[in-house]
Amino acid sequence: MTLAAKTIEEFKAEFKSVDISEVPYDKQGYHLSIESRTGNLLGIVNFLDRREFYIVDLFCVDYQDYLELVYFFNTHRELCRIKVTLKLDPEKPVAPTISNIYTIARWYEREVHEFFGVYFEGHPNLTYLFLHEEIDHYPLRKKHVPVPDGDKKLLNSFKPHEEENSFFINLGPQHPSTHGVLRVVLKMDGEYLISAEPVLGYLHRMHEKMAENKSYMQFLPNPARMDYPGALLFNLAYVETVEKLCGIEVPERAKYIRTITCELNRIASHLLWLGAFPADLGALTPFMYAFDDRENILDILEDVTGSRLTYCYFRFGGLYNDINEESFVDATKRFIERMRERLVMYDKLITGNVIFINRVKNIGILEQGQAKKYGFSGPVIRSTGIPFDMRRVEPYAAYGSIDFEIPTGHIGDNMDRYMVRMKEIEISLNIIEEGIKRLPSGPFKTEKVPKKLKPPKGDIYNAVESTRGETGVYIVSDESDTPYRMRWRVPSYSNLMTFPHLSRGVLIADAIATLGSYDIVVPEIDR
Amino acid sequence: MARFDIARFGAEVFRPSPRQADLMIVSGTVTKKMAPILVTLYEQMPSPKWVIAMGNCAISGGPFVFEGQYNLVEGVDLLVPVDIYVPGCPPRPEGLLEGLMKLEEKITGTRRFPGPETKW
Amino acid sequence: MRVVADIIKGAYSLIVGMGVTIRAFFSPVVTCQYPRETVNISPRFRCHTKLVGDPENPDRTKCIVCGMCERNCPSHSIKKVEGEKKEGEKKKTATSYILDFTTCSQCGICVESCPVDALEFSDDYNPVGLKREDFHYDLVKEYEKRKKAV
Amino acid sequence: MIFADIIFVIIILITLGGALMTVLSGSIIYALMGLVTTMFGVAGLYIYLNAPFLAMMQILIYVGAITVLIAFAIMLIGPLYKKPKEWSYPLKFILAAVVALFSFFVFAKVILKTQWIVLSTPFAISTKDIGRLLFDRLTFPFELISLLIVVAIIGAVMLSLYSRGEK
Amino acid sequence: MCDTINNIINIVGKEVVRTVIGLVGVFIVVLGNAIMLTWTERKVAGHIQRRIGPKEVGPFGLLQSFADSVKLLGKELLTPANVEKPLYYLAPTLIFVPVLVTFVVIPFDGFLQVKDINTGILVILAFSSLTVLSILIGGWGSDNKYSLIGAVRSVAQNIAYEIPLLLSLLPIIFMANSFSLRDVVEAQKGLWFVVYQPIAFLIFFIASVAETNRTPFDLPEAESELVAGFHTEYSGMRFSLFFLAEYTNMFIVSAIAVTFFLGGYQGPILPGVVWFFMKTYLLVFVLLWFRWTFPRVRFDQLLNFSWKILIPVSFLNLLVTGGILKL
Amino acid sequence: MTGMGLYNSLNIYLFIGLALLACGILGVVYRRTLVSMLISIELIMNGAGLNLVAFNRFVAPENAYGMAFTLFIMGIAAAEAAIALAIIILILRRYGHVEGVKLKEMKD
Repeated sequence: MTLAAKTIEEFKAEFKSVDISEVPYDKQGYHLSIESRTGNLLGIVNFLDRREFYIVDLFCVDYQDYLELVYFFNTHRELCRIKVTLKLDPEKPVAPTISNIYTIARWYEREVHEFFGVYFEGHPNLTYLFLHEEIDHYPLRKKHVPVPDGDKKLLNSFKPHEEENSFFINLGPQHPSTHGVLRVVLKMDGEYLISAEPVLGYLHRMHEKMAENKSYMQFLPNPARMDYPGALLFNLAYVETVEKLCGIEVPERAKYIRTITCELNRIASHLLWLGAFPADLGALTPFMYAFDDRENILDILEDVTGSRLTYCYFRFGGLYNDINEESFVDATKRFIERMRERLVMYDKLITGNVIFINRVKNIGILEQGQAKKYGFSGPVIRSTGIPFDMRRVEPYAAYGSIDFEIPTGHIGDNMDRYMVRMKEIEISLNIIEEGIKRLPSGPFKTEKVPKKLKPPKGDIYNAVESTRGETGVYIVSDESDTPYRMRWRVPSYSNLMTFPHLSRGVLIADAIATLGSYDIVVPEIDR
Repeated sequence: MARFDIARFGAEVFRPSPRQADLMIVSGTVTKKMAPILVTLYEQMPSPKWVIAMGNCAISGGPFVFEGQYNLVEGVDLLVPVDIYVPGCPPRPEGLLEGLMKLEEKITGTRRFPGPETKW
Repeated sequence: MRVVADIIKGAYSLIVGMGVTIRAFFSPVVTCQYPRETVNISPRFRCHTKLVGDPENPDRTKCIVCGMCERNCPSHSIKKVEGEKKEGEKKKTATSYILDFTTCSQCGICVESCPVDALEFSDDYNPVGLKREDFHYDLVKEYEKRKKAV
Repeated sequence: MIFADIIFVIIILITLGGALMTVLSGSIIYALMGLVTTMFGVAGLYIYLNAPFLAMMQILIYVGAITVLIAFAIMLIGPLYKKPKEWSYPLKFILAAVVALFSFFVFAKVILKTQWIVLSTPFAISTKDIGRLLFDRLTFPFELISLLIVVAIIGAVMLSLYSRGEK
Repeated sequence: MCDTINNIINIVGKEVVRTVIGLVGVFIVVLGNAIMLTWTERKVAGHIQRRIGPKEVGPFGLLQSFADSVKLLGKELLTPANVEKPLYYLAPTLIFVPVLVTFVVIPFDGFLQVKDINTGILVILAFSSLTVLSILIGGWGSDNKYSLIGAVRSVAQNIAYEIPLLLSLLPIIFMANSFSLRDVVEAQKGLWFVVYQPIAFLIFFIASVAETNRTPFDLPEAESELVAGFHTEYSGMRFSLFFLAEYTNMFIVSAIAVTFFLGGYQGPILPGVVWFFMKTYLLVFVLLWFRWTFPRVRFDQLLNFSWKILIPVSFLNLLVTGGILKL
Repeated sequence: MTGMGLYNSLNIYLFIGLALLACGILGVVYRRTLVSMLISIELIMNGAGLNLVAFNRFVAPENAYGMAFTLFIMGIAAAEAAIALAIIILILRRYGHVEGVKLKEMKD
C-alpha cells in the first residue's frame, strides 16, 4: 500500500467532511488534493505534521473571484505530495497561520502577505520580507489592489536603531561574504550573535510576475538567471514542467545529454561553492584552484550551449542543438580524469587542514528533526543523514536508468555539508561517465512541438534536484499561451531560513562559516 | 580567476571597503530596494572614482524590463554616472578586461595594449 | 599525550597543505594573457546576432522581414525590422533591423524562430562602449560594413 | 649642551601636558591617550636619569601592557564613548582642584625646604647592577612581588570566571 | 664645502649626524622594502594560484606597487562624518613610530647599524607592542562597528601573543649574555641559535605572525567577517600608511627572527648585508606562503592556542634552557 | 657651549613627580568612571617611580635601590591594573555601568 493510499484512509477517518481526492500524479505531479476551509486548516496541517510531512511550499494564486492559498506537503521517506488549498475572500483575505507548526511558514506567510495582501492571524511578525517602501500595491494580484495605510509602515519594517541598547551590525547587502546582495541584520553581544534576521529582496527581479506576461517560450531565458551557477538545472526544471503539462515526449538522446550537461553544471556550481567557502574562512587560494577547474567545465559547456554561465539550452521537447559528439566526449573524459586528481589535491589542501577542520567541525549543527519544520533540501538535508534526493525520489531525464549513490552526513554540521558536496562532485563524475557510455544516437528534439504552446487547463507541480536542493515549478494554465500563475519553489530560500536558528549564540566567525556552507544564491532566493 | 588573471594589470588586490576602492563594477540587476545603497556606496568611494556597468541587467535592466514592472531600476546610469558599459548576459571575462582597458583609454587618452583584431 | 599527538598531526596537515601550494608555485601558470593572446572562442558562442548574407545575391541579406523574431523575442530587444520590396525580387529586403543588445539575453529564440535562417550569432566576444546607445546595433548596416571589409 | 636642554624641556612639557590631558579630557579614550603620552615623557626622563633600562621597561610594561589592558577594558565596557559623562558638577571639580593644589603646595614646600645632599658625580648603573641587586639583596621583596602578580592573575581569572558563571 | 660639513658635524656632534643619516637611510629602506614586498606578495600569490600576477607595469610588473602608491597619493582624503577626528588622524601616523624605532637597533651588518643600544632587545620588545595602540585608536576613532570589533580583536590578540614572544626571546638573552643585538649576532658565530633553540624559534615565528596580523591570524582585518577590520573607514594616503606599516612589520619580525635565531648577518663569502637580506626575505616568503595556504583561525581558537599551548611550552623551554645553562 | 644643565638638578624631577601626583589626586577625586580613576592612579604611580629614580641618581648613586624599587612599582601597577579591571568588568556586568558615584551597594 502506498503512502498516498494510506494517508487517504487515515485522513478520511479523521476528517469526515473534508474533500480529499486523488489526482493523476503523472499529469499533475502530486498525489492528493485537499480542499480545506479556514476552520479546519490547522487540524489538517497538524494531521500532516504528525505523519512527518514536511512543508514543500506555501503560496497563493489569485483567481480573481477568490484567492487560493496552496500548501504543498511531502515526506522525506516516500514520495507523497499533497496539495492543500484554502479559498479566501479577495476583499478581506484572512487565513490562520501555520507558523507555529512549521517554522519556515513564517517566512512563506510573510511573502504571501506582501505579494497578495493576505493576513495571517496569529503570525508573530507579519512584516515585509522582500519589498520596499515605494511599492504601494500588491504586485502579484491580478487587479490593482493598493496597500492600506496601516500596512505601509510595515514596509521595510526592520529598523534596528529603534532598540537603542543593543549592538546591531548590518551584514550586507554589499558585505563581501554574503555572495550577492543579501542583508542579514545581526544583533550582537560582543563577538557573539544574539539573533540574526535575513532581509531579502535586494535582487527581487519579479520572475513570477514576468511569467504571467510572457509566453511559455519567452520565459525560457529566465530560469537561468535565477540560479546562475546552476543555470542548466533550473532550465531543466522549467522545461520539464512545461513538457509534462503539454504532454510532450522527449527523445532518449536528449534525455541523456540533459543529464550529462546538468551534472557538469552541478560540478561547476559545487566548484564555485568550493572556492567561496574557504574564502569565507580566509583561505583565498582554493578559490583560484576551483575556478581553474570550473573554467574547464565552462569551456565544455560553452562548446555545447554557446554561453558560459546563463545557459538557455534546453527546449521544449529536446535541445537547442545537438552536441558535437566527438569533441564533447573527449573533452569530458579528459575533464573527469583531471578532476579526480584535483579532488585528491583538494583533500590535501582543504579537507585535511587542521585549521579548516577546527573551523567547520561541530559548528552549525542541523538536526534531522528540523528538516520537517524548515523543509530544507539538497546537500543541507543530506548532511543531516536523510538520503533525500529528487533524482532518486522522482527520477527525471535519464536519472532513472543510471545508478548512483546518495552521500549522507552524520550530524549535519558544516563539515558534513562540506563532505557531502565533495562526495557529490565525485558521484556526478560517475554519473557523467555512465551517461557518456550509454549515450544513444537519434534525434535530439521531437518534431511535434507546436510553435505556440497552449497547454490544457490545469495545474502542475514538478521538481528537480538542483545543486542546492529541491527546485519545484508550479504552473497554473488557463489555456492561453502565457501561464496564469507560475510559482518557483527554490531551495536556497528554505535553506537560508535555517540561518537564524543556527546563528543564535554563536561567534560571528562561525556564523559566517555557516552562511558559507549553505551555498546560497541570492537571485534564486529573491526571484 | 586564474585563467584571465586580472592581476597582470595590478587590479586584483581585494579591498572589501568602499573607502579604498577606485572602481565600482555594477555587475547585476539594480533593484529599487538596492538603489539607495548603491548610491551610498558610490558616495563612500574617494574620488577619483569610476563606474563600470557590467552586464545587460546593469546597463538597462536587461531582459527583466517589462510592462508593469515594479522593482527595477532601468539602468544604473540613472543613479550614478557610468563610464564604461560592458554588455552581454553575462559578458565574457574578456569583455570586462576590455572594459578596463577602455577605461584606461578614457582616462589617459591612449591605449596601451594591442587591441585584438576585430572580427565580424 | 593526546594533545601532543594532535599538535603533531595538525602541524603535519599544515605542512601537507603548504606542499600543495609550493608545488603550484613552481608549476606553469594557466593564464591566458588576454589582449596579447586570446582563448579560442567556441564557434557556438552567442553574442549579438548578425544577419546572414544571401548566397545568391550578396547585396542583400537573407532576411525577409517577416517579423517572427521581433514577435518572439522575450525582452523585445528587436525593434524596427523594416524592409521594402525591390524591383525584380520576390521577397522583401531588410533596410533596417535594430537590435537593442542591452536588453538581449542571448537565448537564441530569434535564431530558432527565423523561418529562413537569416540570423546567426556573431563571435564578437568583447563589446565595450562608452554609452548605452553604442549597443543599439543596426544589423543591416553592420552587414554592409562587413561586406565591404571582405 | 643646549641641545639636550631643549629636548629636556620638551619632554617635561610632554609629560605635564599628557598628565593634564589625562585628568581634564572629556572622554576616557583621550584620558588614556594622555596617560600614554605621560608614560613616554617619564620614559624620556628616565633616560636623562641614566636609566635606559628603566625607560624601556616603562614603555614595555606601562604602555605595552597596562595601557593596552585598560584600553581593552574600555572597549569591553562598550559604547560609553557615545555619552561623555566625565564632567561632573563644577563644585566637585573645584573641591578636587583644591585638594590637588593643596597637596601640591604642601609637598612643594617640603621639597624646597629640604636640603638634599646631591652627589655631583653620578655613577653609571648598568642593567647588570640592577639585576645583581635584585637577586642578591632584594630577593625577598622580589619574590613577594612575583607572588603578588601570581595572586593578581589568579584573582583576575577567578573574577572573570565568576562573572561569566553568573551570566 | 667640506669645511662647512665638518663644521656642522662638529657643532651638532658626530653621533647625532650619524643617527640622522641612519634614520634617513632607515626611512628609505622602509619605503623601498614595503613597495618591494607588496610586489612580492602579489607575485607570490599569483604564482601560488597558478597565474602571473602583476606584469604589465614596468618589467615584470615591478613598478606596479610604485604606481599604486602614486595613485593612493592622488586619492581624495576622505574623512567620514562621525569619526573622532584627533584619533582618526593620529592613528596612521602613530603606527609608523614603532616601525621606524625598531629599525634603528637592527644590525644589518657588522657596521651597518644606526645605533647599537645596549638595551636593544628591550627597545624592540617595548616598541613592537605599540603597533596595537594605533590600531586601537584607529579602530576606535573610526566610529564604525566593524572597525571597533577589529580593534578589540587586535588588542586581545596582541596581549596574548606578546607573552610567548617575550618568553621565546629570553633563552636567547641567556645564551648571548647581553641585551645588545650585535652581541647576539656575534654570539652566533659558530652555530646559529636556531639549532639550540628550535622550539623557541617556532614559538617566536608563530607569535610574530600573530603580532603582524597575517593569515592565519589576520583577525583584526578579516575581510569575510569584518569587511576590512580596523581600517574600514580609512582611504587614500592614510590607508596606505597602514598598509606600508603592515609590510614593514612583516620585514621587521623576519629581521628580528634572523638576528636572533638565524645568525643575523653571519655567513660565508658574501657580505653580511646580502646574507641578512637573503635570510630575511626567505622568512618573509614563508609568511606569504602561509597567507596563501591557510584559512583563518577563529578568535577563541587563536587565544586558546596562545594561552594553552604557546605560553606553557615557552615557559618550559625557558626552564630547560636555564637549567642546562647553569647546572 | 654649556646649557643650563636643567636636567642635572634634583628639584625639577621632584616637581614633575609632584605634578603627576597632584594630577592623579585631582583625577581620582573628580573623575566619574572607575576606569578613569584607575588611569589617574597610574599617574600617581608614575610620579612615585620618577621620584625614586631621581633620588637614586642624585642622592645615592652608588647602588641601584631606587631603580629596583621602581621596577617593583611597575610590577605592582601591572598586578593592580589587572585586578582592578577584572573588578570593573564584574561591576559592569552586574550593574550595567561603571560610574563610581553611583556605586553605593558595594558593601553588600
